[in-house]
Amino acid sequence: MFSKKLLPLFFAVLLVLSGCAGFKTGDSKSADSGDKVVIDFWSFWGSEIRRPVIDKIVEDFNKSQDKIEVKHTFVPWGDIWTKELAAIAAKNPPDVVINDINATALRGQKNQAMNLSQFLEKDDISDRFYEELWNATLYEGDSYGIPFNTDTRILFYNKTAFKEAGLDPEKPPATWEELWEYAEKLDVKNGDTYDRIGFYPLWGVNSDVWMLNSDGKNFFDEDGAPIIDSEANRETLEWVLDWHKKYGANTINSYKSQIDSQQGNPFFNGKLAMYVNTPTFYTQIRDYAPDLDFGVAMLPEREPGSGNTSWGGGFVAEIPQGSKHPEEAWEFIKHLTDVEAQEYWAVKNFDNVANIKAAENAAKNSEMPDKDKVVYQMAIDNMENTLLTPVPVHAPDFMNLVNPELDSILLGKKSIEQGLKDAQQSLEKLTEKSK
Amino acid sequence: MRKKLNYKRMEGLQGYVFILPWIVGFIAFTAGPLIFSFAASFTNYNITSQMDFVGFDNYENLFTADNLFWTSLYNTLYYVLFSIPLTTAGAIFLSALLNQDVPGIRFFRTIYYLPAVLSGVGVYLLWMQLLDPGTGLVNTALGWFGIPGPNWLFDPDWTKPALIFMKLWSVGGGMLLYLASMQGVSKSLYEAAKIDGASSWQQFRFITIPMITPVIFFDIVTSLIGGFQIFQEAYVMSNGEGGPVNSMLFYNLYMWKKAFESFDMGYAMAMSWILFIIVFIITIINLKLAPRWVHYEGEER
Amino acid sequence: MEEVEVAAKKRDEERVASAHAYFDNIHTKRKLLSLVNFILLAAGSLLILSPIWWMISTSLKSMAEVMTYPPTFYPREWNWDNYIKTWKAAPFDTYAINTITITMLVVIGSVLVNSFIAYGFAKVPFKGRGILFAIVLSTMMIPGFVTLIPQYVLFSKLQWINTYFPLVVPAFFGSAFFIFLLRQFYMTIPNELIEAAKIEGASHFRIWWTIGLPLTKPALATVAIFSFNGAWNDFLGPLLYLNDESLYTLQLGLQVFKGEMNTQWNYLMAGSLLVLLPVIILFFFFQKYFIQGINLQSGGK
Amino acid sequence: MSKIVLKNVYKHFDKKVTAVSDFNLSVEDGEFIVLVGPSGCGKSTVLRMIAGLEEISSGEFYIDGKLMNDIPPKNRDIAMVFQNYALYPHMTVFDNMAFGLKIRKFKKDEIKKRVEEAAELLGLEELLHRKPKALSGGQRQRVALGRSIVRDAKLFLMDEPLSNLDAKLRFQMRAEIAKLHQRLKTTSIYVTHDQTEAMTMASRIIIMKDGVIQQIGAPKDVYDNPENTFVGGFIGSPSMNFFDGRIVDGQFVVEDVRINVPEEKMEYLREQGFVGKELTMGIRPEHIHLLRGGEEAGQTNSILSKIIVSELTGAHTLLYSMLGTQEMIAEVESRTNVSPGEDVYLTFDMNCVHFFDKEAGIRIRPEKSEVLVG
Repeated sequence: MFSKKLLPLFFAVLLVLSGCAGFKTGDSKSADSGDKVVIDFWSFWGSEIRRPVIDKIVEDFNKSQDKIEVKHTFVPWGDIWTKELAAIAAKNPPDVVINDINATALRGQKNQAMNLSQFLEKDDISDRFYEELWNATLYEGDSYGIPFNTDTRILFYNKTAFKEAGLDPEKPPATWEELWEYAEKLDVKNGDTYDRIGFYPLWGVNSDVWMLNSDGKNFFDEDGAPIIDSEANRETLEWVLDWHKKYGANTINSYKSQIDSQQGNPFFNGKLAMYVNTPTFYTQIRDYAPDLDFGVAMLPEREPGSGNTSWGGGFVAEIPQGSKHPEEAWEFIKHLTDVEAQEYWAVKNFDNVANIKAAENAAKNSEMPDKDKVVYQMAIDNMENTLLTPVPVHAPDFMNLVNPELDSILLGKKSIEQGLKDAQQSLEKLTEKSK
Repeated sequence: MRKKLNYKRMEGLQGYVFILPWIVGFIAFTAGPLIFSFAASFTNYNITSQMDFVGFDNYENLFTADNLFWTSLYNTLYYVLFSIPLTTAGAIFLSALLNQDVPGIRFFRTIYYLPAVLSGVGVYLLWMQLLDPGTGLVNTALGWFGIPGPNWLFDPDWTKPALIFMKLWSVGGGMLLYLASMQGVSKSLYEAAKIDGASSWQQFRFITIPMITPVIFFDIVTSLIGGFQIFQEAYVMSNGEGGPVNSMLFYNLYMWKKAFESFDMGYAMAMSWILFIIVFIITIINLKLAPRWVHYEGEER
Repeated sequence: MEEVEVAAKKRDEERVASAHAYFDNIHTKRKLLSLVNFILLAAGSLLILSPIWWMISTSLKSMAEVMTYPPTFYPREWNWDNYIKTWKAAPFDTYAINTITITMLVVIGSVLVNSFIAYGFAKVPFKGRGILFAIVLSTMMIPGFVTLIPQYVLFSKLQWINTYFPLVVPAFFGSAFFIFLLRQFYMTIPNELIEAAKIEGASHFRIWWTIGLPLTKPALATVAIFSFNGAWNDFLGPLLYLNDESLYTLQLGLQVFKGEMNTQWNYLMAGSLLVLLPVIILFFFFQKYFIQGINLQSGGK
Repeated sequence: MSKIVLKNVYKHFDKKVTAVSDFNLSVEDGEFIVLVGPSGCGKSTVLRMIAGLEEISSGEFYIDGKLMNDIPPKNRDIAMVFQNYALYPHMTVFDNMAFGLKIRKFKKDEIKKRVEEAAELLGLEELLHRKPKALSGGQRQRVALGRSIVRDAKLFLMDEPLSNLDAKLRFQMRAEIAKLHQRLKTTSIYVTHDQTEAMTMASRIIIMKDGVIQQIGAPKDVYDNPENTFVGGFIGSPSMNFFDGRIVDGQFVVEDVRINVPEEKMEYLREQGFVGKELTMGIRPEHIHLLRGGEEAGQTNSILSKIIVSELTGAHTLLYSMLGTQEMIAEVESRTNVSPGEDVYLTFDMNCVHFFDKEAGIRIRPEKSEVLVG
């Protein structure tokens, strides 16, 4: 019964499939169009908003010359780099990949990304970009990826709520102390629950951003020595704990899980008055809460004069080690990071771009509505305050050691002093070991 | 005596022909990568630029200098210890219910199988919503019974129970296996038991359970192996960190971070072989204990 | 004498009455049990379905509504066109065809080959069977991450990158999980059946084909469902091995809704449900195959 | 047709356990051999070696002069009926019976003809389209038989085919199998643990214990002249009485009871030097008689015993009593009314007793003469 029917069916299926594209072995790039060199470009921009923008940039490049044909492939976010790594190991990588800026030096050290200095010697494009971004791509003085886009953290605040609480909507908090005072006034408590929360620092960013903000210093100094156990960091955590006590774990966790899972954000409907996020968060306000009257500001200072330091990240375009067409890939990267493409990207996606000129142009671009321009200008201005925290090549997984300590402190399982001391010690051990 | 090719040996050869596809597949696709990963566990392999022999350094570091290794091992053992008995019992119980003649049984079966089909990141993100301590469905429902729900994914004491709870939700896959094997139990056995005056529970306990032991055994062995490799749910639900306070830093998650975040592939491979040895020993113990309680109808002689 | 007769008659009547009562009792008991089952199953279904309701509800909301806090249980507006938009957001037609192609081949391979191999392990005695079987199990115990890179390199050397071969071909060489599962089912087939067939003149291949396959139908159905599920939901395989978007599968397609900054939850959920639907339908109609158990003890006590 | 020979056959399991040792047997064409013995005696192993399901560890096995050791089962031209019938549950009765023929590539009409013939022979005509689970135990048994018959094999093996049936069916099927054999005259080897089956069906019985043949012979021969105490005790129901004692002054002395031994037996016992030695005397219950009160009572060889239990089995009554401290069963005519507690005189038919070496349990037989007793 089931035997006699199955076998012929099976062979029939095989026969049909043998003509199918998925069963053709050989070089996938064999179908070159004419004399053009086809280069593979992988990005994770597949959404209905970003895809057309990057496709247009690629198309422009393909039309602009007749030697190189870029083939853009969408590879899912996050997993794209696992795939890239496997492809590099198999010596069959794509020619250009978008990757995380903060680990560029690490990939340079590990020989995953190509050293770009040979191209930079011929045409130096380093002055196109924000210095902080450019420096993040360097390992031992050589660049391993060209900055594409970036971000920073700014404070969003609800102007309507400010008015209700008797605050001046054009005067956002400038210091941590003010932030606290404002929040006190903005809080609307209803029995045990809150109808409106003024502010909580760890929604949107983590405590490390506040530690960076407190004194402009990362967990490592210039020489790579850990400096996490600092006075400023202790104060920061104390401040964070104060907030924690103020609202209580239940309220905080409930909101946090919504915000973390990227669903439901209390800022949109006024249940949260102040919120820290990237400038691009504005697009969500624009799309999901168009009526919200809000303002943007730089992160407040710990104390007057300590600086409005903010934290940023971003992405680079890199040539994986083993690419068959690095020259052509370089040409494409140049196009990708040049003013025209960058400005187009910035305007269409409302995204911070790495190219300074393009960023400034975008802020003045006629396509951008006035409301957008305000936020965008703030994003650009804030770049001056923005620091990146590139992964230290000698201790790439240091956060594995720091995070549990910070968690313990916030959960009240460890005192701040103890937690930071332990963190400092494990980091010292780690750097010691990898020397 | 001519002992070259008697029919028993011929039969043995047939046996090899039967498993030939596996042998070929093993040699072609699995053996190479396995041997490679074993060899690389004695090196500082980082996938792209280095692969120098370092002897037992990786293994030594794991046991002597790496607290996270022990943390991750503890977390994994905790998870396995609770999730395996619970999911096994849950699946058996559920299939016993679904093996009855109840109106709409086909729909029920489909419904209970649903979670097993739902897979991937989306489901875990969904669960993050449901486990939201404030507005999440789980705590809301607990609230109806006056039970204050815990902080689940934010409380290091509750993260693992949350994952186990989630696992229980999707016992439908195991249920399928048990259902298939329960169908093979002879009706006459139940009839005989009824005549002997056995209650429903006794029938279940003394007929159903013994008759499906081969599948229980299969389920336990494979879920143990799978349980030790818990990864994706923890990865997604802790944002790839394993927090809070490393409470979701499971063995494979830590290994993943070592392999693909710090590119310490040699180290990760050493970790994988330690896990292999642990799971292998447990499986061998399982196989040795099996004859005491696993009843194969086919071997009754 | 009449007294005796009356007494006897009364006794008879009583006996009949008590028999009635007995059977009535059994009847009501059975009905009651069935009712309890039904209630249990229905209550459980709610538990199972509530996360799925969440998916459905989210899939019908507008993004603005998804983002409101606290979340709403029902969509305020039912945006049915989300489903159409989802399907149009990427070439899902192509993805569906691709996924069906891969899945079909994997299922055929899994069902045929694993059954073949498992028969060898269960019913053909040969030297080294125990050790080889232990190796089969061992292959499940090594976490996939550590063999991921070497395996990719291997397939790359075979020029199989950007083809379906790495996704489909291994299925034709057996998988440890299914071999183990089917072996467990073969073990429950009485050896006498095999021996009888041997004496009748059948070779092992013949026995496998004419006796082994039909008798393990429920298990094969389970394997079919599991392998269907596995191939249909496979994410990592297609992700790694397919470079051409025209070859992508549904699971890869769904990823377009997940960005680095925000996720289009409504489309993601709508897409997930659409992808889930065929599996559910298939399961619903397929379940009769593993419900059709075969009573293996037909000869016995 | 077929003659089978087993020569010095051994079976070892795992090189430690010896299941069968030094098995020698020669079967003539058309014989019905029954292998009998308690469970674990190796009888099934012998059968399975003949079938080719177990390997012969050492020794030789021939069918019609052809060495079969290395021939796979399918080429031995044998048919076998299993204890659990081993019917294929997914096939109809017809398909079950036709299976072997299909494999041997018989023509369709030939298969049909043979199956229908066998079905008629076994009364299965109406059931050909049913599946095994819709059959009763006896019907399944018949199908299993039919499956073997259609093959028309040289050798017919049956492994406890009746043990899963109830008493009445077993009795009926026993007769049927015997009848079948008379018709088909196929050489058959039949394994059972039931001595009654063995006695009633066999042309020759082989009694086995612990992997060793105890005795081979025609049922009557084995019954009348058991080679040892094991065979004596195993064959026959109720089983043979055994009394330990010694020969003193031409009498067999059991504790305080003395019984005269006939001179012809005394002769060889004396010759072989058993006088004064520990011996075991075996006597079948039917050879113990009840003496009528009065006339014969008190004569020599009569034993006064108190009846403990009296069991009516139909034509006979079993009387349980003690000889000294050793249990004794007598089978007497059922019309004799003896109640428990009653004291009666019993007498032994001493011409029918056997003497066994107490240590070895082997029957002491006249050295030269082959005079049979009874």
